[in-house]
Amino acid sequence: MSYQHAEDNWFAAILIGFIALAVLVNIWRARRGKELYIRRIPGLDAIDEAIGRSTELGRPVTMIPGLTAFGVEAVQALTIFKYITKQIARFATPMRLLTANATVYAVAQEAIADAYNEAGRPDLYDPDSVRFLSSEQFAFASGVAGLMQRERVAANFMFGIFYAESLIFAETGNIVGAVQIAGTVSFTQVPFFVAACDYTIIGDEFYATSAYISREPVLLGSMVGQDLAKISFASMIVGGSLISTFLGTDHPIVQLLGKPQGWQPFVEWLSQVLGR
Amino acid sequence: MLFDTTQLVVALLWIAGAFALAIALIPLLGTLPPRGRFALISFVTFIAGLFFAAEFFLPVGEDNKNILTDPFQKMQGSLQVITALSLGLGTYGLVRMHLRNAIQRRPQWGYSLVLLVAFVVMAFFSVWNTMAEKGLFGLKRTPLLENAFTLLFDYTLIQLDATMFSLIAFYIFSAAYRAFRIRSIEASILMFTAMLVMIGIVPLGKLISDSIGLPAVQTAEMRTNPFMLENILYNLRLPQIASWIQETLNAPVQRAIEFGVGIGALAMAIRLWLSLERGIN
Amino acid sequence: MDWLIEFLPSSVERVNVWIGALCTFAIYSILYRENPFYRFFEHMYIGLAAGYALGPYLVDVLYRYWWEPIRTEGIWWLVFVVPFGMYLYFIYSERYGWISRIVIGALIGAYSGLAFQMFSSRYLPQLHSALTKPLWFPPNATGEIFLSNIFNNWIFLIILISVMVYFTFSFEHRGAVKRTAILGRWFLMIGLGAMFGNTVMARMALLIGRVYYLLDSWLMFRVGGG
Amino acid sequence: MEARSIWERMMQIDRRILYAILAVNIIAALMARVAIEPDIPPPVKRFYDTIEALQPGDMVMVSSTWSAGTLAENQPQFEAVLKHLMRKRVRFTIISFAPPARDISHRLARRLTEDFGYVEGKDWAHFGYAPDIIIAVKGMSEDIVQAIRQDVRRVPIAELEVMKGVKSLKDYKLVVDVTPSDTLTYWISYRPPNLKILYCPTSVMAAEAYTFLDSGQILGMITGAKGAYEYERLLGIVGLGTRFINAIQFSHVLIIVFILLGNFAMFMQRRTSAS
Repeated sequence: MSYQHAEDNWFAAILIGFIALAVLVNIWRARRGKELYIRRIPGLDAIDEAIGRSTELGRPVTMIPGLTAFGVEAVQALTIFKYITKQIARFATPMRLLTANATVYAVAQEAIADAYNEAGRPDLYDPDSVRFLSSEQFAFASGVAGLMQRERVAANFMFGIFYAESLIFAETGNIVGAVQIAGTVSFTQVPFFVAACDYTIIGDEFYATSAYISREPVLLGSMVGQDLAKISFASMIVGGSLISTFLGTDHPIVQLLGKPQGWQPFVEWLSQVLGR
Repeated sequence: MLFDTTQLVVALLWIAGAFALAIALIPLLGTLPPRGRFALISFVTFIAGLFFAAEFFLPVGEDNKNILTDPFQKMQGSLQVITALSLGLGTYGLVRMHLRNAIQRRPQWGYSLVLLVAFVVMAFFSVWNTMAEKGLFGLKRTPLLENAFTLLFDYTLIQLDATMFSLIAFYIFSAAYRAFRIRSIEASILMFTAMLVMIGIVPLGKLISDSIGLPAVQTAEMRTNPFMLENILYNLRLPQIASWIQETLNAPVQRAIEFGVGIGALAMAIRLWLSLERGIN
Repeated sequence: MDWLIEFLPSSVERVNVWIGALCTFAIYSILYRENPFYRFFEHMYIGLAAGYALGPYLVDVLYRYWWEPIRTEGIWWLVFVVPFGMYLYFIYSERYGWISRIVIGALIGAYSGLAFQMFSSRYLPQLHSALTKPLWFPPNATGEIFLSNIFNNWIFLIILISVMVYFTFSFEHRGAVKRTAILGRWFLMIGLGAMFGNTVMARMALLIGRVYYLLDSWLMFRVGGG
Repeated sequence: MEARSIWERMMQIDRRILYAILAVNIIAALMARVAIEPDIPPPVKRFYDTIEALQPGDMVMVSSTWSAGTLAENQPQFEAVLKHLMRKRVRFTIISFAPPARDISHRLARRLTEDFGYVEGKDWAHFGYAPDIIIAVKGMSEDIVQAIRQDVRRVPIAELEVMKGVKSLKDYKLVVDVTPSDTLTYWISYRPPNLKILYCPTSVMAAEAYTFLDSGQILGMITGAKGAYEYERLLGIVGLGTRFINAIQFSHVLIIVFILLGNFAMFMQRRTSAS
């Protein structure tokens, strides 16, 4: 039940090759200027709604990338924060972006300044609105909680990678009556976000949100390629289940689809079928 | 013995030479234009990935090995050494920051001092302890080491660690009361499932089901005839419901998540391997 | 009276236990409010943890995977690993900062290369398992298969596919697909609910372990159960 | 007006009072001397049956990577599993992938083996700390003497009596992974194809593992301290799981009650403020 090498079942190599090709070809297409389609996920409507409500109240908005270290997720979280900042800049709603990582802090400052520029309101950018609180988990959490309570924030956006400290953010947000939207790929924290936030963007949706906003070709192409992979997985599952039902669960085609050592029986079966 | 000493000297010379080469290359690397830098980084990234990928994909012989299988251990070991160096980098950053706090007498510099003292003392005993284990440099375990290490490790670090982890229980409880709201269909499904699972997986679930008189065992007859009243009642027991939720409803959800995460991770690996990822390199 | 004599920190071991209890209370004091006592122990904790890591991670790893193979197996090319690995430390340099990215690149590349075996071993058996769930009594049934198994197989397939549909993004969700996706999100909530319940249990158990330490080791009460 | 202030005050209750309620609940439940029989879930039963089917002298690898942070979840599992293995007179070796985990598991195993007359080196051994799990598992699948070299007491592996007739992981019947972190992925990915896996995760990771139980990538699972209690009942022993179980289940009841209470208070508050 494990693969030491691709030779254990060449199907593994074929499948990986297919996924790699699907991703790379679509990235290439996107880079060539092809407009790839990504659906608008409901989470974005939730974000817009939360922005709307906070502008009515006129109180500040907080954005928290959690303990996310600088990497793919941090870049994508910042893309979303930039989008939110551009929207609220039109109504001059104040914002606070609170980080626990020095690199993310530096990049975030740049991104938020850009956002105000692009919204045509560079005058609104206040360097103090992006803050580095602490790199220690609970010190950061209590810093965020204190700020949220003092400023009675109207909306709280949490995007990135989160651990147990997310509970403290979500609870404080609830106490001050903020609209809360979370988005994370950390599945262990998702249940608590769903219970405590108004809307939660889950797993791959997080990448899709950022791809939808940024139109970044690499991300878009990759999302489309991954979709092809998912569709092929789903069709193998449906097709394989039917073969299992009608021809038995040890049919060579079924063995080929993922079973280690499943290649040999399939080849033998295939040559038999073709030979006949 | 003599042979061993010569071998040691040779090894040290090799290492000194490697360091010299690494330092000599720095000014040379400094002359690279930005484009060349990116190309170099991408090249190294690609080659490092290629080795591990090829070990997996190349055909194997009778002994289930290919030409890269034996060097794999050493390559993976080198990877581990570099990872350890990068962990050292984190420590270096931490110490640097607090040293600066302490020297410049920034606010709360006293705590930085506490941190530094704790770091130095623990590092001393930890390195001594590890070396004594390996018998390096003739170091031995002495009563001082034993006692100090027990105090610092077993009764301080471990206690603090366990307590830090356990704080979350309080936060969950307070959030349960004040933040976990049944505000939408999805939150209702989630909370309802969670409550069923929380009661069904502990012995209380069995106690409740027993006390309202649901059948305690599933007989062979009930198994073959699922629509029997007894079987339906048996399946309504809290432990059975919790089990069914976890094994039949939860397992496919987790598998769908696994597939999504797995495909995503593979796509990300390919992007990183070929240096296509934006904003990272 | 006997209990009190035993309880007091009169031996080395009891002193240690008392220190352990002190650490526990110091950290818990944050639950009351932020205070210098907590901050002191928090910083001590970070310092100790960082100091401890030096021994095992640097000495163990460097000794075992670098020094030993060079010395005993004579694998000379390994000597280059540490000097070039040290390029990482350029990360704080303005001028040569980019050089550290060569090493980071090597790490990223290696982990990407390792992803292929991981993908095959972890996900393909799961794929295979997902499609060997017959939707009716199959022709080669080995062992007993009950109607309830078939029923559960149907549920498994429906949930798996609908959650997977929910996580597709490259086409418009409308009509039946949209309804499937909404159903998928609801099923997802069931899985998340199971995670919720289990996570709560884990967090509570850790707290219970701590309270158990205080009662059992420090106060020396015999704790019940069974 | 009066009613409204009650709901509002209920919502504004000081968090420290909540913390105290939880602490008191746990202390009381730990002191309570009631025992409720558990219902044995199928993964625990399969775990038990798999070990029960072993023959005396079979080899089992115990991968123990937990330490203080998750002691309350993993120690009960570790103890119950070791006791079961020794009751079956099975040979076993332990390996850790985190440094503190080595110290804890070695000390604990030493204490437990004494009661069963197990001799270190002859009936069991501890392979110490292996910094890299991929190297260790892949290496041990080929040749344990090469991959590990010395046990935790610095005795060469080749000289250990317990390793007689054992060359690699292929000669093992089982691996039991007691862990608070993602070590399972590596065991699944790099073990020899026929080595079976039993899993002892902390409860946090239990829900995710059901997909592996379904696919047969792991054969059985003990969920945290609660699972250890069920296992202890199967073995007929009293261990840490038995001591913890009341506190676990009553904390569940408390949480459920407070979730409902919080929602009810908010609902009433909204209703009264609306009217």
